[in-house]
This record gives sequence, C-alpha cells and structure tokens, in this order.
Amino acid sequence: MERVLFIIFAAAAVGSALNLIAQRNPMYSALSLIGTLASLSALYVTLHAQFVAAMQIIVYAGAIMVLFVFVIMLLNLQEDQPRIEKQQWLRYLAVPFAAALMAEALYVFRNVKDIRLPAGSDSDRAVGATWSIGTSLFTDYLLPFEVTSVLILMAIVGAIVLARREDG
Amino acid sequence: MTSLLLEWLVKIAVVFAVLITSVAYLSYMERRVAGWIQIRVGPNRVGPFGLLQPLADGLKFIFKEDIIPIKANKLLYLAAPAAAIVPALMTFIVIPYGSEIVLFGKQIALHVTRINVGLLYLLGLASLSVYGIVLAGWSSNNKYSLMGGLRASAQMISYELSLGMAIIGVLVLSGSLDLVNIAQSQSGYWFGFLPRWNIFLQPVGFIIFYIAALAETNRVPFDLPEAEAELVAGYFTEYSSMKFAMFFMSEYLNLITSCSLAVTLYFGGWNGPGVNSHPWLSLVYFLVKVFLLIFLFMWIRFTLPRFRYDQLMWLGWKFLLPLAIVNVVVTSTVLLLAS
Amino acid sequence: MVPLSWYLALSAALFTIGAVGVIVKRNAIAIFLCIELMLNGANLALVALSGFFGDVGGQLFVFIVMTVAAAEAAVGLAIIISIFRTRESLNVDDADTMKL
Amino acid sequence: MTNALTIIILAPLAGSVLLALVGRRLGERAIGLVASAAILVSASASFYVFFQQLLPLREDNRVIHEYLFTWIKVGAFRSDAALLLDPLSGVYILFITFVGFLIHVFATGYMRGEKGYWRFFTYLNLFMFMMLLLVLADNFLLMFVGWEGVGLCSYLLIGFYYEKTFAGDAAKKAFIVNRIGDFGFALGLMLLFWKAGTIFYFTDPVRGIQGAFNWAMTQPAESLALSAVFAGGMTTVAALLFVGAIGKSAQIPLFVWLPDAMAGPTPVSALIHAATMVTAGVYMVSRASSIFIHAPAAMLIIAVVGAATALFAATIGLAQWDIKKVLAYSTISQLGYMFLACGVGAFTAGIFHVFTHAFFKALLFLGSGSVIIALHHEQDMRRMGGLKKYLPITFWTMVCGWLAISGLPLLSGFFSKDEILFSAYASTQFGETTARVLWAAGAITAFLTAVYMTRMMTLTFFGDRRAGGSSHGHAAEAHAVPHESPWSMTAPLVILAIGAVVVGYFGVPEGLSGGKIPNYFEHLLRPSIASEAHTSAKAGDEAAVSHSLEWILTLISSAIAIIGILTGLRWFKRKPLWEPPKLLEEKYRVDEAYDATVVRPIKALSTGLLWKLVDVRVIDGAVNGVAKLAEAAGAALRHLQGGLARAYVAMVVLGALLIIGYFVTK
Repeated sequence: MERVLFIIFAAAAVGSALNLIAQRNPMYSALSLIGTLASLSALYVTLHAQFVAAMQIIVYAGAIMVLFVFVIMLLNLQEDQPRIEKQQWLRYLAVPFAAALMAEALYVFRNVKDIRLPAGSDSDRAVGATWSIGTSLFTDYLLPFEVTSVLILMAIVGAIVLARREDG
Repeated sequence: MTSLLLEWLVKIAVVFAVLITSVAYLSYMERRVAGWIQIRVGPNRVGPFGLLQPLADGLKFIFKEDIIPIKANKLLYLAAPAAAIVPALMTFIVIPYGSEIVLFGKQIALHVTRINVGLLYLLGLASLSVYGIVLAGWSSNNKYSLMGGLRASAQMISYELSLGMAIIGVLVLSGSLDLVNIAQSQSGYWFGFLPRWNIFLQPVGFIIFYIAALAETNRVPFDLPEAEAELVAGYFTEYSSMKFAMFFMSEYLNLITSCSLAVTLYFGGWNGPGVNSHPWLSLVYFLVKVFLLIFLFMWIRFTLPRFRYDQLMWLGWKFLLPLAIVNVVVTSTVLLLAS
Repeated sequence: MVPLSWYLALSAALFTIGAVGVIVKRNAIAIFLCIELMLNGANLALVALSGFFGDVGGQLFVFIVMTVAAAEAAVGLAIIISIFRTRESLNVDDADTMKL
Repeated sequence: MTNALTIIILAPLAGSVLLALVGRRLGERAIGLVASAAILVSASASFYVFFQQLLPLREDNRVIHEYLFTWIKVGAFRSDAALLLDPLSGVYILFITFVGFLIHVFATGYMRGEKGYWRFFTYLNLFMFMMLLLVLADNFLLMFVGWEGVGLCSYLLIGFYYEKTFAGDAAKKAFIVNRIGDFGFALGLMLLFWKAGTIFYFTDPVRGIQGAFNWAMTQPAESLALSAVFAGGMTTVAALLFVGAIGKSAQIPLFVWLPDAMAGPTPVSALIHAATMVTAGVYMVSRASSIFIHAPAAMLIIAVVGAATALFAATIGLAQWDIKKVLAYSTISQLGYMFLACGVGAFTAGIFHVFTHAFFKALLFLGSGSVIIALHHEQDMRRMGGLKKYLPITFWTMVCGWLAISGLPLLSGFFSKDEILFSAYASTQFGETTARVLWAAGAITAFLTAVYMTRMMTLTFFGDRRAGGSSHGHAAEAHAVPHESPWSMTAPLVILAIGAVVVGYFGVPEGLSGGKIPNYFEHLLRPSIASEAHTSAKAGDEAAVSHSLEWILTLISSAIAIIGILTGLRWFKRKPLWEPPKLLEEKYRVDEAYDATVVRPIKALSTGLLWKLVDVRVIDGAVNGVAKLAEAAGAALRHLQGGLARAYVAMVVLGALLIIGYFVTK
C-alpha cells in the first residue's frame, strides 16, 4: 500500500521535475514545480510529517510559487524565444555532470541500512505533529529561528529597495 | 476497513450532493435577498416563488456555446476552472457539521474525516484556490483577464495573512488544529447561560476573520478582481457556459466553506441547547448558524460600495494585519498570565 | 514498507534534475525554479531521515530551508524585475556586463 | 587623603591633558596658572603624604602602597599599576615637586611671548607626571613606563624650537642615545624576571606578590671578577640595569646627548637636565641597591665610570664658552660624583648629593636663564661680563649656587660632596689602592669644579662688559642696558638660593660632630637602602678611627674648594678670555669619534647594504614579485570569469562533484 503510494507520488514528482526543465514557457515550469511540491507534500504525509506537509502547501505552493506566478504574469513573457545560444557547450556538459552527481549520490546511499519507519501515532504530540515542532522550534532551535526571522526582515528590505522604481 | 471506506464514500457523496444543491439555491437566495433589500421582486416565475430558477439556470449553462479564445493558452484555459473548483470542493471534508448520530444502528460522526492538522489543511487548500483565478486570468490572453488575475492573486495573498493570524487566537484558546476538537471545546456555558463560544473571547479575531474571508472569496466590497465597471468581468471575462458556471460554483462553495469555518471557530460549531440528548439537533444548529452568516455576507454585498484598490491594500496590510498581530499577542499574554 | 533508501534516491534524483536545470536553462525565472527544486530534493532527504529516526530536527531544518527559499524568492524576484526593467530580457546570458 | 599618591601623579597629568585640549585657546596667564597650579597640588600632596603619613610610620616599616589596578597578568608575569612610597622615593618626590614648582613659576616668566606657550607647559606637566610615575612605581615595568616617558618628554622639550635644525638634531640625539641605554635596561628587566620570577620591588602579601629585592637579599654575593658580568647572574642584571642608568644619567660613554640638550629652553635644562630626569639613573641604582650590593663587579664598574665621568666632564667644563654648556658639563660631572658614591656603596651619600645638587644646579641654570633673557638670548660668555650691577638679584643668588657647588664649607654642596669623598676614601671592598685612586679623582674633580665655576662667574658677572660687538647688532643697541628679570623669575631664584645654602644641614655627616649628632638624611633613607652596613666603610668598630679620618678629609676638601675658588678668581680676573687647550674646547672630539666609529659605519651599512640591497632588492623585490605574481595569476584566471552566470553554476557543480567524490572514494 505504502509502496504504491510512494511510487505514484515519486513518479509524479520526478515527472513534474522533468517537465519543469523541459518546458520553455516559465509559466509551465512554475506549474510543474507546484506539481512536484504537491507530490512531495503527499510523501511527507506518508513520513508522518503532517505539519511540514501542510506548510509545504501553504508556504511553498501558496506563497512562494504564487509570487513566482505573479512575477511571470507581471512580466507577461511569451515563449522563451530561441536566441543566439551563447553557451551551447553547457548543454552537453550538463548530462555527464548529472550522471556523475547521481552516481555519487547512489554510491553514498548504497550503504544506507533500511530501517523501519516508526509507526505513526495519532497523538497530538507525536514527532511531526504541531506540538513537537513548536516545542522544538522555541526551545532547542530558538537561535536559528530568530536568525531566520532576521533573514526574512533583510529580504523584505532588500526586495523593496531593489524593486522600487528610481523615481518612486 | 471496508465499512469505514463505505462510510467515507457515503459521507462524501452526501456532502457533495448537498453542497452542489446549496450552491444552486444560494444563487437563488442571493437574488431574492437582493430583491428584498433593494425593494424589488427577484426571480419568481419559474416554479412556485421562482424556486425552480436554479434548475433553469443550470440547464442554460449546459446548453450555452462553449467558447475558447483563439489566442488563449488552451491547456491552462481548460485547467483553470478545475483548479478553482477542486480545492473549493476539497475543503469541506474536514468541517464538522454535527456531533455523532446513530443511524442504522451505527455510530456515525457528522464529519467526513478528521485530521489533526485540519485547520492547516484548510488553509493550504485555500491558498491553492488562487491558482484557478490566476491561471484563468493569464491563459485567457486578455488584458482585463490578466488585470483581474493579478489583482486577485495580490489580494488573496495579502488577506490570507490576516486570516491566518486571526485564526491563531482561536488556536491558542483551544490548543488544537483539529476542527472537531475546536468545536467540542466550545460546548457548555459560562455562568449557566452564556454559551462558551469563542466569539465572546475573540470578537476582534472574528471581525478580522470575517473581513478577510470576504476578501478571500472576492465578494463585495472586495470584488475588485471581477469589478465589472472596470474590468468587464475580471478573470472570467472570456469564460462561458459550464466553465463559467464552475467559477460561479467555486465562489459560492468558498462562501459556504468560509461561513462554516467561521461557525466552527467562533460560534460553537454544532453546539446548542439539547444537543446531547438529541444529536440530530446539532446538524440543525449548524445549518442555521451557517445560513445566518451567509445572509450577513449577502446583506453586506448589497449594502456597501466597492473599495478602491489602494484602499484595499491599505486595509489589508496596514490595518488588519497589525490588528491581528496585536490580537495574537494580547490573547497569548492573557492566556499566559491566566494559566 | 517503503525503505529509507527509496526516499533518498528520489531526493537525489530531484536534486540532480534541479542541478541540470540550473545549468541548462537560460531564463532567470526558470533557473530560480530549478534552485527551488534542488532545495526540495534536500528537504525530502531531511524529512525522510527525520521520520525514520523519529527526530524532529530534520523537519525544523526544512522550515528554515523554506524560510530561506521565501527570502531568496523575494530578493531574487526583485532582482529579476530590476534586470528586466533595464535589459528587457530575462536571459541570464544577457546579463554579462562583468565579463572581460 | 588615602589616595594622596594618586593625586600626586594625576595632578600634572590632568594639567597636561587640560592644556593639550584647550591650551591653544587660553591666554598665557591662564596657561601658566593651570600648569603651576597642577604642580602646586602635586607638591602639596607630596609634602602632606611625606610628613603626615610616611614619617609617623614605624621606622622599619616606612612604606605606603597604593594599588590602583592590575595592569598585565600573563602566566607568571604580573605587573600592577600600583604606587609605592618609602623614604627614598619620598625624598625624590619632595625635591621634584618643589623644584619643579619653582621652575614652572620661573618658566611662566621666561617663556613669555614664545610661540607655543601652551605646548611648552603641556610637555612640562607631562614630564612631571612621567617623572613622578618613575619614582613612585612599585615595580620595574611601571618604572620603565615613566623612564621612557621622561625620555619622550625630554625629546619633545629639547626639540621645542623644532623649526631650528640644531634643536631637532639635539632632540633626536638625546632620544637615540637614551634608547641605547634603555635597551640595556629592558634586557636587564627581562633577565631579572627570568632569574627572580617577579618584577615587583618588594613582597606584598596583601596582593600576593613576591619582591625581586626580597629575592635578591636571599642570594649570595657574587664575585668581584670581571667574568661575573657575563655570567648571566645577578652581576649581569646589575650591569644591564646600569647601562640604562648610563644612558639616562649621561655617563661615559653615553653622555654626549646632554650638552646638546641645552638646545631646549633654559627651564627645561634646569628641570630635566639638572634637577630631575638625569638623576633617575641614580634613583634606579639606589632603588635596586639590594641587587647591586650582591654584584661587586658591577659596583666597581659604577664607581670607575662615575669617577671617570666626573673628572672627564670637569676638564671639558673648564674650556666651554657657552654658559649653558658649562653647566651641562658640570651636571655630567656631578652625576659622575653621584655614581661614584653609589659604586662604593654609599647610596645615601649619592642620594644626598642628588638632593643638594637639585637645588644649586636648578638655581644656576635658572640664573643663567635670567642672564640669557636679560641679554636677549645671548649665551656666549665672551660677550658677557660686568653684569653684576645690572642684575643684582640674579648675581647674588647665583653666588650662593656657585659657592655651594664649589663645596665651600658649610654650604650644601660641601656636606654632600664631602661625604662622597670620604666614602670613596674609606671604601674597602675594592682594595685600598682603588679606593685611593677613586678618592683622588674625586678630589681633583672638586678642585676643577671650583675653578670652572669661578671662571663662569667671573666671565659673566665680574670685569667689564664685552657686549658691544654682539652678533645681533640691532638688539644690542635697542636694549643696551640689561635689566633685571620680573619677580616670577627672581622669586624662584631667591628661594632656590636659600635652599642651596641650607639643605645641606639635613645630612651633616656624623663624623663632623664626632658621632654625637646622627646623620639625619642617612638615618631617614636607611630602610630604603639595602643594608650598606656590611659594604660601607662605616662599620661600627671602625667608627672612632673614621671620625678622625673624616675630619682630616673634610679639612682637605675644604682647602681644595677654597684654593680652587681663589685660583679661579685670580686667574680669570686677570685673563678672562684665556684660551683653553683646543682639545678641551673641542670636548676631546668625542662626538667626532662616535661619528667616525659608530654613526658613519652604520650609515654606510644602512645605505649600502640594508637600503640598496636588502630593502630595494630583497624586500621590495619580494613585495613587487608577489604583486606581479598576483597580477599574472589574475590575468590567467580572469578567463574563468566570463560574466556568464550559468558557467559559474557549472563550475560550482563541478566543485561539488569533486568534493563529494573525494569523500566518497576516501
């Protein structure tokens, strides 16, 4: 059962990802990425990480990707016109790179012991539920949390400064 | 296992049927309310009191010509209505519309399913619902549509924040993201007569939630994405026939979901006098409360004028969001001091 | 049961696809999307390990990654908009003023 | 007044800082007032703390500590900013602040109208701070701060007229020559720390510190052999410390800076180069007496150097025409005397001479300053003469100083000099012959001192005026008649003159009264000075013999002084412009010799080897080579930066591949 689910969503994720790089229109690419994100969210649920799964949808799909789509619409680009290709060689470099990267990753993973996924719990306090995330975030991981908030602040200021028109 | 699956399927079918019917009759209701408020008649020819009007409308939608603009991006043009209506339909499954009843000798909980992050599920789907509008606006290859889509996405992103922030107050009080838990936590009375509804603890939160919900559903006074005076019909200018109907339906579905959520979060859900002895009453209470809130929506629609775009942004970012944050801080502080 | 290595392999695949995309794509926004894809590949590994080991830390890192992604999207898209204003193009190969 | 010592130190510093910050905007009166007031506060505090706090203490425990803060603490090394007052430093702060105050007052008149008035008093106050810090420090490192500080202030003040080349040169010379001595001092400190493990003077259980002197007293005395100097023991420490003293106190061979230092304003010469700074070397040697008495070889060196310097400088002093130069060589000579005393173990006698010398030498310098001002910066004695009737106050006060330094009986110089000569004669530790030779050198010096001081007085005040052909003709005509200086200059002269006459009675040698009246000064200092009893000549059983011997020696030195004065008077009254031997006038050509043997070879080495070869070729070559390398590398590597972001990404991926690959295959 779980394997079936995994294969379905993994196929969806990989398919969307391949579509992402295959498409010339950025809007299709963005929508493909949303597909990948949704598939990953489903996979997170199978890993008993409900909260992260929900956040994946709310933050990634609901906010970040909307921003992307928004910008794509704002710039209203048409097809990615074929131009004079400046770095044709990169295209041929990418394939061996990808092969090597994949090979290395799989080589690393070959030793992974296939331990069992702990059984999920309906408890509100199970790992992956909201309570555990919140508790850890505001105790052990408080400093990263605060630093992240500062990062967000910097990003807000930076984005405003960058996107503001000179005359505005 | 099988019976559980069966129970699910039955519940889903029933809820789906009820929702679709409600949507049809909400359009009827809206027109009647409009007529009543504006001192005119409204639909009254088809069937008694015009009650068959929605049926006629539905048939008309089906038989209208389905136009696809030649310059449109066909795939997305077709996908957009689906992207709008699917999340709208999916949201309702976590909303508890009654307590447990006994039917055919079987305990049946009156909610389709129960997720311990139910509220997040709702918010996630709500945030996805923007894609239908955005894609519709973009794929139509029409300036009005594009403007409508842009406005819609900006507006929904902006008000989603206030919405989420307003809900946090309730979350802090009930200590759960499970909507069934939230509804149950509001049973009983204070001082023997005052229902333990969150509206009494979170009045500010409710007002913010309600305003944000208005904006999220793109209803007047927040209907700028489809402002007919400026943008013809906004993102669905180019849509016709059943695809138009799907946008129409998704809007009413969102309306129902928002009001149901408001009832669950702030008005005690299905709770009311006599629920424990007569569980059927819980369903009645829930429907009545939702109906009243929907009526309020309509009342507002035919009472207030539309906002200007900058006013809308001002209200969302500079008034509602800070107010919601203050609400969260105050609630948490009081709770901390009280405990 | 789904073995851990499946998740990790999927994670590696997504990451690799993202990396290829970053090299191959010319549209700045598409490159950004590919970077998000790489981040998600890493996120999957984090969540998988977190789930299998019952440690919530991995999921918290996912949060931080999401935050970084959000910040990056905000700043990156702002940069893209200002590049587009000056160059009328989103092709990263056109933004090459710093070359020899 | 529990922190009186801090006040003593900080008052001049505060004055200096105040003047440095706002002095530029103040008038001359205000500047003088601030500077003098700062020193007055310091002086009052000194007198208070000495008489009210130090003297009432029990004799064997006359020490006041003032701990401010721990300055440096690294491993076993520790140095505090802490002050220490005992009779030795007490005597020093008394005459430093007292004479210093008078000189400040004098300078307010002397410097009137000079450019950089505020700058002068800023430096002067700073100098006072440094000098007091040097004296009051409770460890060697803090003392070294003051030691370097007075060197710095000396540099600044000598070069006060920095627009004149010779002033700048003199300042640099003083600084560099002092650095040579300081180098030895620093080495001595390091060796001391290595040996003793501490640089504090005395053990203080309150702060948990060990004292170097307490350590020294537990060590056996080292041998008299010269080899002990290079053995790396206590003698080496003592010798290195003495190198520092040689530099600071202008002894052979590092005396050359002091005569040139007369380029500074005259109050500076009085304060720094007569009364205070140059006596720092004597202070240091006396302070470290516990170390020196265990290093007889070093003591012998001190005695010989002292005696040689005294005699050597006295002969040069005989042949100078510049009035300040005469006094400068006289100072060197007197410093030699002091070291002679220290060398033979009579530290108290040395300090006593420092004490009396501070008064009469300051007086003589200030008097010469008064003369110089009256003659509009004329320093050549060949153009003086007959000033007695124009400058009566200056003349009579200077007479006191002249007679005191010459050692006329019953004046201050007589007592202190007499005690030194007696100590030298009676010293036993180097053998009788050495003692006699040292004594003879001292006696001849005393005679010469009387002669050249008389010559200076005669040329300046007696006879006829020879000012007519002054080089600055216009000035001579406009101010044909020299006139007496204002009260701010004469009042200090009078006070110092009184001091020059009477301060000797603080330390009347015990022998002169037949042992009935104890030597008060020596008695006072005894706790501060390491038991000189077993090295000094005044061991108890010989007391009776010494007393009669002392009487004889006293008579001899009195006779020497009187004969010297009379000889001088007779000789120079008749032939005031007697041409001295060329060799003396040219100061034995020491500067020229140094120039030929030290300066020029170093210059040649520096230009020829270090500059043209090492610096230009090796160092610059290396620097330029590195730059060229970076440039070449940049030129090669810049092709990597095509400005195309995707190429960079490809490189990043390649790098990631390699790194992961490394860890995978490891």
